[in-house]
Amino acid sequence: MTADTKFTGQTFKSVGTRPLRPDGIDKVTGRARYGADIDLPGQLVGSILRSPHPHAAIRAINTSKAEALQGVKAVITAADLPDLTNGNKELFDILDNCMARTHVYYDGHAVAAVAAVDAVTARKALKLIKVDYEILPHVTDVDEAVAPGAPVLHKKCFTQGVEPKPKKPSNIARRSEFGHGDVDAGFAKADVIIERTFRTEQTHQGYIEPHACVASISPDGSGELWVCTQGHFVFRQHCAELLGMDVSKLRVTPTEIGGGFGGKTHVWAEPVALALSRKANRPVKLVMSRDEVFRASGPTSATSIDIRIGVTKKGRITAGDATLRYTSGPYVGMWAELGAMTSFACYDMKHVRTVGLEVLVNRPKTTAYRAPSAPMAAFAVESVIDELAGRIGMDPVDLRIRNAAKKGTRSSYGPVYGPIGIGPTLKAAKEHPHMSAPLGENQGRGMACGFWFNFGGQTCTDLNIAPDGTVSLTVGTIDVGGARASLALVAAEELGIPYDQVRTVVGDTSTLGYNDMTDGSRGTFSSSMATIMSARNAISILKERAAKMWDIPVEKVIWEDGCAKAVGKKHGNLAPLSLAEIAEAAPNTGGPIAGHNELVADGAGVSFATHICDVEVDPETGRTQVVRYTVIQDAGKAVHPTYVEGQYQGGAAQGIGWALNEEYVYGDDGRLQNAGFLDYRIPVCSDLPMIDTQILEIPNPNHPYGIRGVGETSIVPPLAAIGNAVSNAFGVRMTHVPMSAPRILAALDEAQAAASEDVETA
Amino acid sequence: MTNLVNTNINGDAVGFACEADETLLDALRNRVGLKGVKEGCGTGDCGACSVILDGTLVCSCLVLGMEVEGRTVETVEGLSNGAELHTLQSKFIEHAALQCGICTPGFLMAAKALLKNNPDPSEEEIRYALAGNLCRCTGYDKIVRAVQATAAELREA
Amino acid sequence: MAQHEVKLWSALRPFAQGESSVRIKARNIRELFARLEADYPGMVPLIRQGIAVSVDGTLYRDSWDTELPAGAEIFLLPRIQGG
Amino acid sequence: MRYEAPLTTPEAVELLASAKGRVHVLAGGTDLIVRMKGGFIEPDVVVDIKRIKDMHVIRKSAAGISIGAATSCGAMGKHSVLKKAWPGVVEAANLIGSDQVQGRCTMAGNLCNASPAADSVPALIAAGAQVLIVGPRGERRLPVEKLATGPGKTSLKKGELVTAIELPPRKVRSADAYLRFTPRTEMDIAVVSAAVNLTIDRKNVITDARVALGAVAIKAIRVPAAEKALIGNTLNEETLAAVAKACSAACKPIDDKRGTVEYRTRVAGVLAKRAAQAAWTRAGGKA
Repeated sequence: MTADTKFTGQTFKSVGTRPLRPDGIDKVTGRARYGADIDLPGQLVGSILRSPHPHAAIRAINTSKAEALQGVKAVITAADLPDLTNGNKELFDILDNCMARTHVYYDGHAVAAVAAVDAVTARKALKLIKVDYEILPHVTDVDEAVAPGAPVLHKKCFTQGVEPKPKKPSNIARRSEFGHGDVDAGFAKADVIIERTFRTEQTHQGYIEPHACVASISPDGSGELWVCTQGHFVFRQHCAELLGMDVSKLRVTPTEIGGGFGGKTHVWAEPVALALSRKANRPVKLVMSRDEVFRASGPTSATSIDIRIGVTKKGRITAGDATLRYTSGPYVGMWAELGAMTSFACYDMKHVRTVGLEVLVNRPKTTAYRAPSAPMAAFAVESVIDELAGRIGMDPVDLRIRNAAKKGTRSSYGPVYGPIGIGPTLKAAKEHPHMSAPLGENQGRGMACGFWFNFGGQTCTDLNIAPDGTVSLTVGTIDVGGARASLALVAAEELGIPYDQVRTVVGDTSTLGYNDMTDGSRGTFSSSMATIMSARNAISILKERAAKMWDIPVEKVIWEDGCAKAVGKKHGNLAPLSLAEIAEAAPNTGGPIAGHNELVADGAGVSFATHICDVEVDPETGRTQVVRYTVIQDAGKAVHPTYVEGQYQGGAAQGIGWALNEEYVYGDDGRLQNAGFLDYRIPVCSDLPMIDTQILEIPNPNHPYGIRGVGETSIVPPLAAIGNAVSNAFGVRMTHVPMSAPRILAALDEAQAAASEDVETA
Repeated sequence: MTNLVNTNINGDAVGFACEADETLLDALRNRVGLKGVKEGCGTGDCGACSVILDGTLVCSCLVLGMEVEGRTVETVEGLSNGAELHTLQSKFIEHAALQCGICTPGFLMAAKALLKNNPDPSEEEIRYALAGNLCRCTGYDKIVRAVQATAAELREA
Repeated sequence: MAQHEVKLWSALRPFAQGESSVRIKARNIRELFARLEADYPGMVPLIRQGIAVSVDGTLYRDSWDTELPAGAEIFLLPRIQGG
Repeated sequence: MRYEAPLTTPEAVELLASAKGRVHVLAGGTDLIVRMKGGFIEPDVVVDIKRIKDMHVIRKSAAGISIGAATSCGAMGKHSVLKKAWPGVVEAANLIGSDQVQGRCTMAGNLCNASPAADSVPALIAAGAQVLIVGPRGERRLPVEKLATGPGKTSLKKGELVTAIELPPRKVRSADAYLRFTPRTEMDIAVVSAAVNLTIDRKNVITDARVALGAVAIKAIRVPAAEKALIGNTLNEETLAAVAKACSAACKPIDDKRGTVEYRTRVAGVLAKRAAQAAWTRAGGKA
């Protein structure tokens, strides 16, 4: 069905308030059930054997000793997960990543798994499995992987998107290009051109809850899966296809999710747990260790980006050109492509070209991480924009305002923009008190902009009126940040009843139709749209029932303030019927009352943010501390402003960690050296200041309430904002993220050396 | 070898069977059924498994189950007084100091230990006291505010 | 039925003799895809994988019903992944 | 695996001496249990010394201050006498891990793990501390720098355990300080660290000094050249520069995931300089 989802400009009673979340009490009392908290009768413990080698051919696997160990109920290898993907390359890559077939492609790649009566037995059994590897040369670094002579991961990988088709295989799996105009002509008009290469290291989403699931397959071919996931319908689809099951026979129940940020959009251990359960004919619980999470679940890309931007003395950008190399692990992704699409999206560019190269390396399969690929591209672009501002003597905010994309601008990735919000965030930044606050010694201030697409997708909700008139709302998008509260607010708004009369639950895959994942900032955007439509459908039934109760034509009934009201001269004196009264009469007026909606939520609208940050650098050690941070972002309409702030703050904190300390460190042996929270350093509480937020509300014209997604954009600007702050403090340009102390110290040295050279030559 | 451990958990006498090399975290979750104690890393780096052992805040993943023989253990499950939430619990909900909630039990125990020793902590003291607890959702801002609000309310009570 | 200039992102261009746009008569996304598949069979696998359609700057998934107003700017893009 | 929790030191020694297979002492457990869970060690016997009452005692006497081996670093931070006498040792001990880890970890464990980056070790070396070792043949004492012989290796013999750490009596107008560099503010392992312990006379001249560095060699090291640069001088720019130079020159670090040779070498000097300044100020030094 096509619903009218245009923004109506209505005023709100519930939406925009800040009630308590329904999942709060369970989460503060320890009752909330996460992936590892589910237990089934007769459950076994599953465990996965992982490759210690970054690249090897599997000659043979001998599992006989493990199978013979007392307490072992199943041992599986790739042979137990046969290839049913039927030429679907994307699905085959998922399968091969879950359980290596002919080759292992990274340290941590799964090669076999066991199910045993307890963890100790499972661990023993893993040690008894003998894998005969033929070790192959490996490459983990993005630039080394594209250099001539690099070990090639796949002999059949010829760069897609290049005409004519290359004759030699390479690690560049795909090339994509975006842009318009004539960049050479654009650069010819520039007074100043800056060209630089930037690098960013690989980071992990770093959710605190490791992947965990309980799988149970019956001999009749039906199955159940309890799992922490961002998309239980997608998990059902992938697992059923990989195991050759009928999709409807696999019921997936999402548990509470202990963070995902993109990392739980992909199946890792779930198909393995199901295959173990099928073979053992018992439920199997599989929980990854933290080490496994880092080694074998998807991090973001490491990147290397060449960038060139030209500007006139008066501050007009004349051209931009970027080549972006993003690692995607051993399997092709669209990560460089997303980087290429987002890099110049904030600006009005007459001449722009971006080229994305997907680079295969012996690292775990890259997965989405909050506004995937955008932060690295923004680091490169926003750093150069800032530097250009300095070179032409213009305020960096003014330079951005001068060149900001607006309605009618052709975006760097292709289409012409409708109404967009970068201008207002920049204006708010310029006027923000943070911008003019004094700085202390060794401190610097930086700012940067960020862009993310946001999207919608397939969504459905069920809204059921209980016999007492309270409302149960069932949604199919996972609640990662407070969506249950936000969606209850939306249902309460539409029905005209108090928030606490609505209870939202996330349904399992058997209770609702298919829903896309909670990704792309779509959870609240799309499920609120479906909730509004469900509520409207329920209201039309409620009006019919009230008409029946009054015995008047339904046209004479309106819905207002949570009640059916009769209108017109003849019936206007009838006392309104409350939701509870109509619900109570339901058995006599036609049975249960509900509203449903299924839709493809479109028109999410692009999202922009501007961040301001102050850092303090210890010039002798390079240690950098963020001392003040402000996030300004458009929310369309903030349904629950406190939870919107939470998204802004959380994304900024992740970006700060990425900017300063987080990185995958590989040894020369191709093994990950810091697969734990001690040496993969996500920010701790004492590392951060309070993170101030300013929510702008520029209604999204394509949503009835004007809502936009808010989850992802906040991670995009921090890398560049911090780089610019360091630069402004010391006059050095940081080109390598994370800007760890040794890198900052090295940059300070270089700047000093350059300065003394200047003095000597002067 | 399986051993029997007698201890006091959240005010109740509890006995549980335990392997010699089993951690308190695993024993609490798998033997006693206290699943509010969370495992985020198993190496003492994230604090999700924080409990209070004889009045001292510890990571239960860094304690052997057998060490708690005759001792007292407090977990998140023992924080509220029946239906009445501890002030920290209600302030965490009010201030949106939790999103996904996986780190919340550990933060609550760490904050409880902090406020017992220091009823009027500065922002910096709160930040350092909670540095052993990782949160990836909130950026800590609202957690710090919830602890500040709790401290203020408990001082007035 | 309106004729649209449908702009292609780089991955589609090789299947349209390297052109950056093609002219297609279509009322909605269903007709658009049907014509593209008929005229440029090389695009079929990409269309089946999922394509995003930008209509006057607003991104749509491949819902067949979505109307393509006369004079609208139609831009085909890869379907975005998010985190 | 067997878990034993003796109530006396002789019982502990007996258990350690008689145990077959791989035997480990469990003090705080903040390293031991991590290594067990990671599969790096598989003990046959673990001897928990925390039930031995003496092992928790901090005692001041004419001979100095003795700290029982099972005393948690957190407990040290609450001991006002210890803090006043040895602020550098206490700040080093208190930098190990989070509050959760502080409630368990011990300096004895930190010493016996023999990690080159152990926080408390440089401070103890600078302090001139020794360990009290009890074994089947009775007691012996050893300067702390002689306990570790290399990464993960100690000079302890079968059946021996560290029962206490002994700090010498505090002289007047003397103080110590410890500083480390970590990328985060907390929850980190030292990339490089420095400890300085010094004594000054009425004229602000340094009469005695000990300087130690961590994470710059296979074990924590003393830097005699830096001590020489301090002794006989007041703390001015020149002295500090000489200390920094001597410390950087003494470094023999490695490149690893936590830091580079170049960075460690340079920052060792910076930290030593700052630690000297802090110790000087604490000792009552005036420019």
